[in-house]
Order: sequence, then structure tokens, then C-alpha cells
Amino acid sequence: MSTTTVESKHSAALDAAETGDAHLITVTLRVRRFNPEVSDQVVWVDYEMQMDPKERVLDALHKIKWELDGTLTFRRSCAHGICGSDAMRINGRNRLACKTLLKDINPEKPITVEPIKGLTVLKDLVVDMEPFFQAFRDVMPFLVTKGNEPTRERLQSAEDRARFDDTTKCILCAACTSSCPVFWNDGQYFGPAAIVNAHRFIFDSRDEAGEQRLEILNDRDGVWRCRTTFNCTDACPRGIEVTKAIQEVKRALLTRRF
Amino acid sequence: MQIHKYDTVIVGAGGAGMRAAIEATKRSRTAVLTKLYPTRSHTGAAQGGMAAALANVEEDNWEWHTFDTIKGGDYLVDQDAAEILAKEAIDAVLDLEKMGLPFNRTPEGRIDQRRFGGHTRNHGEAAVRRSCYAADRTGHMILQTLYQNCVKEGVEFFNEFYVLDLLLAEVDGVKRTAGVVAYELATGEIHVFQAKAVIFASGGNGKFYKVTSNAHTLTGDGQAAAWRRGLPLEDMEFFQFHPTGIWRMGILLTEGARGEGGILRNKDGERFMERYAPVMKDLASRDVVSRAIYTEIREGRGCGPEGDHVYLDLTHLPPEQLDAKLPDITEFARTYLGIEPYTDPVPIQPTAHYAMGGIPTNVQGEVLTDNTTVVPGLYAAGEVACVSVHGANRLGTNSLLDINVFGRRSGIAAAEYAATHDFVELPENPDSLVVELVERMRDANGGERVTDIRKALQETMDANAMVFRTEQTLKQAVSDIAALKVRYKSISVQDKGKRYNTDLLEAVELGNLLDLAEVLAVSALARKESRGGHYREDYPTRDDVNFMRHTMAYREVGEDGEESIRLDYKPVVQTRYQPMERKY
Amino acid sequence: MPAGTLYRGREGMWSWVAHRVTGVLIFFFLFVHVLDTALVRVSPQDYDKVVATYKNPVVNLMEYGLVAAILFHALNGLRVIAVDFWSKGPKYQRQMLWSVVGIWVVLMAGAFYPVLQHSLHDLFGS
Amino acid sequence: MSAETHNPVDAADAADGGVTPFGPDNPAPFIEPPRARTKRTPRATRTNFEMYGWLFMRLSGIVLVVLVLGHLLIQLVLDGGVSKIGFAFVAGRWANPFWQLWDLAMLWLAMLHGANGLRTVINDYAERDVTRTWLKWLLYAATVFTVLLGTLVIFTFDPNIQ
Ligand SMILES: Cc1cc2nc3c(=O)[nH]c(=O)nc-3n(C[C@H](O)[C@H](O)[C@H](O)COP(=O)(O)OP(=O)(O)OC[C@H]3O[C@@H](n4cnc5c(N)ncnc54)[C@H](O)[C@@H]3O)c2cc1C
Ligand code: HEM
Ligand code: SF4
Ligand code: F3S
Ligand code: FES
Repeated sequence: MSTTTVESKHSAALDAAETGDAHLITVTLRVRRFNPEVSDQVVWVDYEMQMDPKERVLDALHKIKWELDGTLTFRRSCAHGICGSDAMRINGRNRLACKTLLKDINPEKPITVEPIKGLTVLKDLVVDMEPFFQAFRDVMPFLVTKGNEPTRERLQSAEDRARFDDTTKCILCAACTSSCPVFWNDGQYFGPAAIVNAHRFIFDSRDEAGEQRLEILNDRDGVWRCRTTFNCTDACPRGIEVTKAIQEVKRALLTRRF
Repeated sequence: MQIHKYDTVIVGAGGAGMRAAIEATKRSRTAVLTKLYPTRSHTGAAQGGMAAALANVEEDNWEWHTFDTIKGGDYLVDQDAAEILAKEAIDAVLDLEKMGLPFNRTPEGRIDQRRFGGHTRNHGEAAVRRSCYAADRTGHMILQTLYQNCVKEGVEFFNEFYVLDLLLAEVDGVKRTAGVVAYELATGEIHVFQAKAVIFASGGNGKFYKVTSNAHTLTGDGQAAAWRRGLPLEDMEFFQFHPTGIWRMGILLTEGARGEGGILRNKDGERFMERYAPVMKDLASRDVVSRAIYTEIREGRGCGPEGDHVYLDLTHLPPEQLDAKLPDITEFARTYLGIEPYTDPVPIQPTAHYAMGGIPTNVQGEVLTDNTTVVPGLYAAGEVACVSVHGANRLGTNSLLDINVFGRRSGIAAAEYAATHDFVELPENPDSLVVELVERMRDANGGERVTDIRKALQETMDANAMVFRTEQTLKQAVSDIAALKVRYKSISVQDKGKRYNTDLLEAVELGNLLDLAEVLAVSALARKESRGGHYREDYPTRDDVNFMRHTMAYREVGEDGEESIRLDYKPVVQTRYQPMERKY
Repeated sequence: MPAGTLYRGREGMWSWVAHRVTGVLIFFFLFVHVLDTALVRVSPQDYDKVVATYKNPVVNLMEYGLVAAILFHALNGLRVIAVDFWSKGPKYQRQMLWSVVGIWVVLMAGAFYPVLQHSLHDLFGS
Repeated sequence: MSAETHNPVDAADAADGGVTPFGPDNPAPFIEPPRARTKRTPRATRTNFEMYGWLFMRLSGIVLVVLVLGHLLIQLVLDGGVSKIGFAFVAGRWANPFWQLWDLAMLWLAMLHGANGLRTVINDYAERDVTRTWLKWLLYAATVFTVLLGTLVIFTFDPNIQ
């Protein structure tokens, strides 16, 4: 492993908000870097810095980018777990950098940061999301209704609404799909995120294309490839019970047939 | 350089952009350029709800909604636009429902509604349940639903394309829209999109504040591109500070929390809003509540060792209610503060939230180049635009409404324009400005760091152009920004590559923020009154005689290449509501 | 370690890895087992000769391993089926896995003497 | 920044033992996963094969619990464990059609279950289509052979072979 180290003294500006810096700790971020414009090799680079343990991994990445090495590249936007930009592998597990506090992941040891698995790495932590969104688009992720539109809203009981509540929370961050061992080797698999989004409509009482979506997921690369490894459920930053949703789709397929 | 040709080009894939895209795609060949994947847009962060007088749970009508919007905007609202907003709100919500948006439901299966700041029955009598919502994820559901429908309609997206320039061409002495120029993040390539009609829907610009609910990517690129091309910006001094951001982080805790019964308390545990707004209390409009919080803090009744925040108290609400109605914000408190909202109050402080101002448009979304003239083929909608339905202060839930109503209107208008007009010839070297900008940034090797300048900008904006402003603080802001603009000229960009050069783009974005911050400060300095979100301690009252008018800021470039800002004013459209004193 | 670190999956992932490994292992054993059993069609002597090697302590120990593999695969297979068909299965998958491991340990302890008694006798006398 | 700061650019250079041939206009190939989904991927394999396969795994699994564990119990645990096993023992057991059926069911179910399981494994790991096809044919051949051989043995077993 080729590891280089970059160190920083903490910036005065960042802790202007805090009084004193007794609470600051030294953390090392070990980032897996790849820049095709420089080398075809992956390198691990250690960055050492002073951080407040209550800060997020995203803050640490920003500190690197803004103060140590502007070439470090990653996606981010909202910084509070709502946009799904910054799914990455932190200490070996998929998480959102903006939802992971340093103190919760043992900052005593170097914290490893790598791109999510199973998608083409384009630069540092940036991966190609196209195959992921392709799978999403392939499951007809939109409401389909027949007949005339009602003048007012379609009625839906609170229970019917609750039936698919869990899967409406998805932010398409890909943490689940890229944690799935089946997906890593065989990117042909639809992956949990696509199934979650199909589930959201299959179980929506207003929708009338459940049958078609089920047929799509009955495919060779559909739900039956799931081996219930639960990595997706563990990884989902929105706390969606992904595996449960997948099982519900499988059962819906079975009951449809029998 | 690559050249693409589309009838309609939409810049931005947030709520406004995608609502427009759904209409435009049906009517014309449309491309959507977005610097983020559509579902990463900040509309997804909106929590509380979307206003519409559906009257599903109690008596309500769109006239009351119009009135509340006008009063909430401290009468700076253009009343014809507010009427459209309130009237079309009902269909906007129903349309979203039909597109599949999973709203919370009443026991009868209708769309449920809840209370929100400033929304009242019968012109201010009492709070009314007008906000249609899906837990505290309304924006998320809107964004997802619109994206889903874009997939359904087969909308063509160009993801991670940064629009950096707007192309206008003079035809027969009239400035007309020719297209836009974009920078492709993945490759560093520059693309020219020739278009008959262009819609800007690129969102807000809150990132020049330090404590803000806005995403890192809300850097006002659209406003700045228009600004650079000589188009005016309207009412930029009006920036909304949302009362309840998580202390120091600025992450938003929706007003819906107070709509559900949450209470603001100072260090003595007092429900201080009773003193400031006897009728609406914690649900007074946002500017009022934010000022009240800062007044408490200034007068020594703030909480914590430094007395720099107050509490949002949800502990008297049943946990089941919090779980059902406010699941996300309670999780934020747990994740980021380690606080359990069931049992402990949450420390909050006002957070920079929403730009009321922006690119001036009429009610069709057509962009104005002065008080009355439209730029043929150019449209704007959403937070980037100023219609103006929000006036001096936006009511909660009116923005999600705004993006849907005016997103739709501009989408239809733009496509129809495209259907009846021809392409305007591209200017020579259409990409020259962007090429120059990108080259300059890539080669930037000065001694200044982008971070330092951005931090300094945020510090000065927080200190001098926040909730309370005075002549002195604003002058400070203006001179600080001027100094920062000088420093900005000698920045350095470390990443010299082409692929995913976010280092370069952050530098470009900082340039946009600096421009817009300057407009804000200069406009604010000239507005010697207090109105809505703009509060001058040296002029604490509203001055309808001199300032019942919109600010129009223009960028002037002198003979010597020296830039300056010229301010002009535009009358407010009043139809039926006469300005009154604003009390909650 | 230039490529990447191992994914730190939790119980679900590791139980699947074990399930897969044991499944493949059993399959190959079964293949061999059918071949050797087929010898009964050829001649009793040959069959007995092969079976005799099963009585060798080393092979006997491997047999214990095989029992371990089959037992785990079978028990975890039942867990997977529960996850599939019981609506609360996904919620309790972790508890079920630890139950599987518990039962597996007990059964393996119970099978220790019966399976290995022959070798134990051979090695340590009776 | 401290004095020991290294630019990872240099680090990468160093790792490669000097200047690399790559640059902004001549980038290295991206790091690809084994296989990626494309627009063409969903070829709508409109059959229920995967579903039946999945269901078969569960059903056969349940039956196999009884058959295999019963088998193990008899063979390895009861009556002195493995030491009793010999031609005579087998002959004794297969004299009874019940045990013949038991072993036949076990053979078929376990082989099909195992083969289908292995098919999944091959689908997951074989990166190239050619490899996958070859491995699967190998698997099917081995399975058919084993199942037929086993069946033959059980049915044509002759206790008095000599
Ligand atoms: C935390 C939070 C909570 C809120 N809650 C509510 C609420 O409850 N109710 C309510 O009514 N309002 C709420 N608002 C306000 C409302 O959400 C926003 O004003 C509204 O969503 C803005 O939508 P938009 O489509 O204009 O912009 P955005 O959703 O911000 O989208 C901007 C789009 O433009 C693109 N873009 C930007 N720059 C470029 C460029 N240079 N080139 C190409 N593309 C570009 C981006 O990629 C993005 O797709 C909230 C706002 C925040 C921050
Ligand atoms: C004893 C009772 C058994 C039970 C209850 C059982 C159960 C299961 C189940 C439920 C699966 C599906 C797992 C999934 O889809 O994730 C499975 C997979 C498998 N089984 Fe069994 N099985 C048993 C015996 C066997 C035997 C005897 C063999 C060998 C011939 C075997 C080989 C396999 C293989 C290779 C797999 C595929 C593993 C994978 O895809 O990860 N199993 N088993
Ligand atoms: S299901 Fe969860 S992990 Fe997967 S994409 Fe959606 S939010 Fe992300
Ligand atoms: S990680 Fe993969 S195997 Fe199934 S349970 Fe989740 S999809
Ligand atoms: S930055 Fe939006 S989810 Fe992390």
C-alpha cells in the first residue's frame, strides 16, 4: 500500500465558533484516491487534522479539500442526509459522509474513506451513477393510472397510505445497491434501490401498473437474485427496511402466480 | 466545444425546473441542464408543506390565502401575482397528487392539512390549516414525484452540466435569447446549447451566509449569469431568516414543528412569543419570530453558556405525534446534536433560508430587462426568480407552491414561445466568456485561498447583513465585499485537471456569491426602512411613502472597465389590498 | 492493499458467506459420495475398502466438519426461509441467526462423541 | 500545512516510479466494476424460471432437512456411527423400499438443490459470458451424470452381486 501523509494545523476560522480547542482531537482520514489524469494506480493518502469529534466526516473531507489538497474530489450538496450525494465507504461500510459523526466511528484509528463499490470509479470518491439510475428508470418508477382523472384528489385511506410509507423515503443515494454483494460482481442485478422504488408503487393503492412492475422484477436480474444479505438494510441512511421491501415484492410475485 | 440545439432549454432540475420540464417536454424538444443529479436538488430538503386553500379540514378560500401572502410579504408583494399563486395553488396540489405524490391523509382519505406561520382564516382571525404535507418530507416527495414524472415523460437531462453563461443576441435592436453555455463536470468540456427559449430554475444563493439551511451548491449561478449579462436583479436585500435552524449548523427544523404545537422558550423557560405576537404567537411570520429570538438573545435571555440560542420545545407533544408528523427533524436532532426531542428541548437559532429577490419576471415567467420590457425567449421560475409573490418576506409553504405554479407557467409559456419563434443566431464565439473564465480559473496561481475568501464573506454577511442591519453594518459589508473581490482576483486553484474539477467550480461559485452579496448589501443600504425580512435598526418602521417599491439593481460597466451597481425602483402592483400595519 | 478494503458487512452478510461456502462444499461432497456409493454396484469389496478409509481418524474428523457444514447450512437455510415467508422475519433476522448459531453449537457438541467415537476408540482405546 | 505535506500527485508519480504517461488530455482508463448495467440490460426474460428456482430452493430445503439430517443421524450417530457402515449395512437398508425411496428422494432433491445453488454462484461470480456458459454446462453435465448414476445404483442394487 502506498500511503502518503498530509498534515494540517487546524484553521483558526473554523473554530472561531467554539471557545477554546481543548475538545479538538487529532483524526486521520485515509482516503482512497484515484485520478486518471495522473495515474492508473490507486493510492491511499493519509490526512491528519484537528477536528471536533462532533463534526461530520464530510466536514473532514471539506477541510482536506479546502485547506490541504484542492484536488480531492467528492460529491456533496445538502450536508444533512437529504440529497443522497455523498454515499461512500467509511471504515468499510457504506454511509453518507454528512450523516456520520467522527465520534461515532472510532476516530482514534485512521478512518478509511473509499468510493462505493460496484460502479465505475471516475475520480477519487466520484463514481459513475448512470447504471444505478438506469436500473431505477427500468422499474417504471411513476404512478400509472387508467380511466378519467378525478376532479379532486384520488382518495386514499391513511392505512393504504401507510402501506408504502417506508419506501417513499428513498433519496437514491445508492448506499444500498453498492453494498450488495450480488451487485458488486454482477452489476446486471437491478439492485435494492430499484426494487425499493418499484415497491413504493406496487403497494400504492392508487397505482394500476403493479402487475407490469412485478413482471419486470421477475426478470433474471430481478428480485430473485437477492440473497437476503441485509447489507442494504444496514446501509440505508434513511432507515428503510430494504430487505423487507424486497421480500414483500417476492411474495407479491408468488401470490400473483398461485 | 460542442453545439446542441433544442427548442427549450431549462437550467436546473429542482422543483421549478422539473415542473417546467414536464410541461415543456410535452410541447417542444426540451433539454434540462443541471449541475446536480435532479434528485440532489435542494427542493428535496423542504420539509413543512405546500400551501393551498383546499379547505379539506376547515373552511378556507384562496382569497384569504392571497391576503396572507400579501400581508406576510409586508405589502411589497405584486398582488396580481399573489392572486394567481393562491388561485392556482389548489390545482397545483391536486396535480401533484395525481402525479402520485403521497400526501398525508385525513380519516376520509383526503389530503391532510396543517397550520403554518402566517396562514390565517378570514384575514388574520386565527391560524388556519392550509399546508398540504407529507410528514416533514414534503419537498422530498415533490422532488421525487416530479423526477418520477420526468422519467415517465422521457425528459432529456444533462446531469452535472454547469451553466455558466447566458447567450443574448441583439436582433433589430431587441435583446433576445440565443442559448446558454455549460461546462460538463465529467470531462471539462464546454457545450453551447442553442435554444429558442431558456428557463432559469437554478435555485437560491444562501451560501454567502455562514449559518444557513441552504446546500453547499446553492450559489446563485443563475442570478449571477443573468447579472453578468446586464440583466437586473430585483429585491435582493430581502433575505429570509428562518427562526428555527439547528444551533450553529443551520440545518432546518421546519415551522411545521410549531404548526404541530412546538413552542419557543428562552432560558427562563418563558414562551416569549406571547409578548411579540399575542394572536399567532409561535406561528407569527418568520421575520417577526427571527427578530424576537435575536431580541431575546441580545437582552440576555438566550440559552447556553454563551446565551446565543433559544429552545424549540417539543417535549409536551406525544412521541407518536412526533414520529408520525416530524420523523426527519427529530432524527436530525438526534444525529447532529445527540438530543432526544421527546424529552429535551432543541437548541435553535435563526438560519439564512430563502432569497425573496432574484431575476425579475412577470406572471408568465418572462424575464424583465427593466421595469416593463421582457427579454423574448427568456424565462425564470423558482427561487432564482422574483415574480414577486413573496415581497419582503415569504410565508412558509409558499415557495413549494411558487415553484409548482410558476414552474408550470413558465414551462408552458416557454414551449409555446419556442413553437412560434425561430432560433436566434448564436453570437460569434459563443463560448468565449466561459472559455476565458475556465482558463483563468484553471491557471489561477495566486496567493489567496478560495476557502479563506468564502469564510470571510460568510462571516461578514452573518455579522453585518443578517436579521438586524444598520447603515454602519451594511457599509461594513459593502467595503468587506469589495476588499474580498480584490483578493478574489488573486486566488489559486489547485486542481488543474479536466475531469471532475470541483476545485475549479468552487472558485467560480465563489465569484457568483461575491457578486450577489454585493448586490444584496448595496440594495439593503439604500432601503432606509424596515420591511419584512429587511430590518434596519436605524429605520425601524416601514416607510410606504418612499419605499413601497421594488429595488432593481443593474450592473454597470464604465468606460474604464470599472464595475458598479446602479439602483432603480419599480412600482408594486396593488389590486385590492391596501397596506396596513402588520400585526400577528 | 491498493484496491479497497473488505466490506464490513454485518451478521446478514457473513451468514450468507457461510451459507454459500457450506452449500458449495456439501455439493462437492455429495458428488464424491454418490460416486463412492456407486461402488456397491461394482463390488462389495471395493466398497468396503473405500468405506474403510472413512473410518480413518483424519477422514473421520473431516466427516465431523461435514456434519458441521450441513448442520449450519440446514439451520441457516431454515432461517432464510423464515426471512422469506414470515413477515416479521427481516426484523428478527439477527436474533434468528444467533439462535441458529446457538442450536448449531449445541448440536455439534452433541454430535462430537457419536460421530467421532470410532476414532476416539481407535486412538485412545476404549 | 506542515512541512511534510506531500501532494498526492507526487505520491502517485512516486508509486509508479517516476512520471506517468497520463495527463488531462490522456487520462488513464477508469476503474470499472466487473460488469455494469446498460440501457440494454433488461432483456425481459419473460419466464418464471427464476421464481420457480427460488421456490424450489426453499421447498426442497425444508424436505432436505428431514431427509439429510435423518440420513446423517442413521449413518453417523446411531448404532455405533460410521464404524458400522459397510456393504452389508447398505444391503440391509436397501432391502426396504422405504429406504430406497428415501435415498432416491434425497439424491434427487439434494443434487437439484445443490446444482441450482451452484448455478446462482456461477451467475454471480463469472465475469465473462463465455466463462459463465462453460461453467454452467460443466455443472449440468456433472449433475445429470451423478443423478442418473445414483438412481441406477439404487434401483439396480443387487445384494448378491458376487
Ligand atoms: C431546508 C429548507 C426547507 C424548506 N422548506 C420549505 C417548505 O416547507 N415549504 C416551502 O414552500 N418552501 C420551503 N423551502 C424553500 C423551497 O424549498 C425552495 O425555495 C425551493 O425548493 C427552490 O426550488 P428551485 O427549484 O427554485 O431550486 P432548487 O431545488 O434549489 O434547484 C436548483 C436546481 O438548479 C440547478 N443548478 C443550480 N445552478 C446551476 C448551474 N449553474 N447550472 C445548471 N444547473 C444549476 C441545480 O442542480 C438544481 O437542480 C425550504 C428551503 C430549505 C433550504
Ligand atoms: C439440509 C437442508 C438444507 C436446507 C434447509 C437448505 C436450504 C437452502 C436455502 C434456503 C438456500 C437458498 C439460499 C438463498 O437463496 O439465499 C440454499 C442454497 C444453497 N444450498 Fe442448500 N439447503 C439444504 C441442503 C443443501 C445440500 C445438501 C446442498 C448440497 C448439495 C445444498 C447446497 C446449496 C447451495 C450450493 C446453495 C446456493 C448458495 C447461494 O446461492 O448462496 N444445500 N439452501
Ligand atoms: S433505499 Fe436507502 S440506501 Fe438505497 S438508495 Fe434509497 S435511501 Fe439510499
Ligand atoms: S444487500 Fe443485496 S442480497 Fe438482498 S438483502 Fe440487500 S439486496
Ligand atoms: S450531502 Fe446531501 S446527503 Fe450528504
